Amino acid sequence: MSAVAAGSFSGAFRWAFARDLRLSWRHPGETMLMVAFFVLVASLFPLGVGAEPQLLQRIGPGVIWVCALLAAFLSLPALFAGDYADGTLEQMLLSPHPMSGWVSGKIAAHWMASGIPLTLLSPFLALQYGLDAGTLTILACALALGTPLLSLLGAACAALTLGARGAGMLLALLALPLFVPVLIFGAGAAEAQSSGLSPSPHLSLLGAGLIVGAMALPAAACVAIRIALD
Amino acid sequence: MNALEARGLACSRGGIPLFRDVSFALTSGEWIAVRGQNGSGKTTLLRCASGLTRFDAGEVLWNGQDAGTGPIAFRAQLLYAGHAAGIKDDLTAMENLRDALALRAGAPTNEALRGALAQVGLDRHRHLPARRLSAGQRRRIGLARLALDPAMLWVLDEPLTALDDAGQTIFSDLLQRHLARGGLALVATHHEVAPAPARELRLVP
Amino acid sequence: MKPRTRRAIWIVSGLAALGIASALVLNAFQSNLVFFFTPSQVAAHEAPSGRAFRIGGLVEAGSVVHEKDALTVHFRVTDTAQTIPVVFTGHLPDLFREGKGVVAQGRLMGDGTFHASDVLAKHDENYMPPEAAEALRKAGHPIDKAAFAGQKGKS
Amino acid sequence: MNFFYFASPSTFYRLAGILAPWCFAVAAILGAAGLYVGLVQAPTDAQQGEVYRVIFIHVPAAWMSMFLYFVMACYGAMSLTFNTRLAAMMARALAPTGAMFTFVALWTGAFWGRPTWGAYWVWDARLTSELVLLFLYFGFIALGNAFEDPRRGDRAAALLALIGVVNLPIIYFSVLWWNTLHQGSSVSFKGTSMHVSMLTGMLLMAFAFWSYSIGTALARVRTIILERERRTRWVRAL
Repeated sequence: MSAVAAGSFSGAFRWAFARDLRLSWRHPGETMLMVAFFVLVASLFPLGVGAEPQLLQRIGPGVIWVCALLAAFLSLPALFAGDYADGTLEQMLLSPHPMSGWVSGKIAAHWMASGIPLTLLSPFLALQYGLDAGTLTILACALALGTPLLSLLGAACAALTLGARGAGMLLALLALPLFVPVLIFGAGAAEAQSSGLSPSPHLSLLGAGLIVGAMALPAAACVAIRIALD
Repeated sequence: MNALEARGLACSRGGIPLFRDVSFALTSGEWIAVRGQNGSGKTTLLRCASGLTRFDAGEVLWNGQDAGTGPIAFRAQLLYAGHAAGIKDDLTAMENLRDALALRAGAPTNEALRGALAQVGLDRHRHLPARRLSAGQRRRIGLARLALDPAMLWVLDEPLTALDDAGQTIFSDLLQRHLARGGLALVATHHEVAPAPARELRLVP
Repeated sequence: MKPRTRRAIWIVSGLAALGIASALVLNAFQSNLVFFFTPSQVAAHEAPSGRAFRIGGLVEAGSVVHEKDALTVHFRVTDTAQTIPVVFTGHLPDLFREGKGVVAQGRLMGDGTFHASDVLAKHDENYMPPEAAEALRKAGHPIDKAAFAGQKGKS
Repeated sequence: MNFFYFASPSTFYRLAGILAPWCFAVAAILGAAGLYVGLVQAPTDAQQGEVYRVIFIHVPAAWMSMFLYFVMACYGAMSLTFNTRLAAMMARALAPTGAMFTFVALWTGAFWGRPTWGAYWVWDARLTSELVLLFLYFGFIALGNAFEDPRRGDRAAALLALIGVVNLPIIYFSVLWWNTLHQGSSVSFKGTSMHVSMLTGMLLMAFAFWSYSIGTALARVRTIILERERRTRWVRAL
């Protein structure tokens, strides 16, 4: 009797992914601003700490990671807030699709619009810091593995702060401490490479974190959204 | 035949009780008007009935089964339209309508979308971003959605707000057609709507 | 696809993903995650050259030599298998003693000495009055070995 | 008597009112005894001298910081799954005490680290993860208070507490997993590497902190109950 096929995870994922990407494509300004922020802050450090090449090489991976983390954080408050305000979240929640599908889709779209540009840009910034080719590659790999985890963690926190007073500051208080392990292992991978050690343990931990995060965090975000809409 | 039944619903928000012991029953071809002054809990009642808001006591049954425990079958038949209709300012009327339908009912053809938009008088504006539409025109996107969505149960919160007389007539026609094909509707409204509701549910604070 | 088959696929792929994740974690813990090395690892050239790192071990008994300026100190760090000579200029922590645990941050120079910029004392989880420690020492129990007994390393 | 008898806020309010003063009294007695044993009776440590006496505050505080977070997360889980009001209030009541003990553990640790290690603060795994714990407590408190509807805050904060539970094993096992400056634990289920009177002092302090935590949690939950139930008849009758 049902005219509507009971929904599928992948269908919901594709719906949210395509829609969010289309929206950020309509408004490339936000992504541009984030990228500009990333480049600008990363360029401020040599001015602040002095342009001594050895020092820059030493702090480069860490600085680029911190800048990427903050830049990715900038777009988090808007991840669910827009959909929350205009009623899209209600529609998604009441759709016959599993909620984790479209939440995962939204997170993936957020990563496409934040993590990927940051990862692609990082080698250019790394050149600014005089990092060698090997370190630069590992840095980009670490960002490619770490930024989706940032999106996942950030999405769960963003969903928790929906409708809260002072949501932006609160999101920083919740998300930034949770980003700490990602930062440690992400920057650690590039640092290990630059000092002639194997970056693989750090990358393995990032990979493991990403797998576990991809399984658990969308579910946490779903619960948080349910709480927000109650 | 489909049936929606609520038994003894009670809900409180922020520690303040809104309503207690609300019951109603609705079968195919009927609609219920939910009335009450501002703040009497109409929106909360609709949200409870559709499974968005937890209620403190009572149950909601869809075809005799608890709507909360078998949500997929229930949601496949449920079209809920709240105060905010999930319309994105940056997308055109056409895209908004397509997305809203694709979320639930699968992708309709462009002709079907155009036809529905023409039916609600948005044909000429279908490629405008929604931010350039008036409040009433945005509401009409929601009406076009009612025309295309195959859901059997409508739960509508003030669907007539910001609509002009012509818009209200369109809504009446849509409602009539929905009921004629065996649909059900639970509508919170201050307006008089033809066809007349099977029952009125009056919430008193 | 039947719902049951679909659910089975989800469960199996979830378990597989968890398996991969734990394999990755185990792989990571096989190797060194922090820039911390034992003298044996340094001797085996596993430590980075030209970059600051930390070495940990025991201060070899009888190896501490103060230079005339009283600020620069030479000592050797040992993990009982290998020893590394260390040079440090600055104030040593109170708990810095011969035969005790130490962690030094610095660089390895070409001549094989470790130039420390910081020296931290690592104490162990044993707490006892001096008399008890004395009694243990007489009985031939080197209590300080415990300070690094829990440490992993490839040594 | 019904098992859920005490789960009703009004009965629990009275029960907590009776229990809280006793908890404080026990905490004061045990704390005084612990400090006496720790500062007067316990011998000087062979390696560290008098500085080691920080453990009588530092170690129990660090234990409590983790244990209270665990209990808080359990209450959170209970309130999320069974939608129980009292469990959520207990979680909210525990958070400030937990945050305080975390802060005390970090603070006393810094003053211990300076003379023994030679540094107030080291970015090793144990210290970093404990700092993250402090921020998790802050986040829990802030998130719980950020909503108009307290039930909404309860649920969001409970979910955050559950996400943050991942941090607990990291804190606990960090000294085993990574080479850190922080020493291993002196007390475990297998036995202890401490002198008897030192251990006694530390355990007395730990029980004092326990008792204090229960007392403050009960006292705080009373005010939370009063505030939440201020419209009910039984509160008005007070």
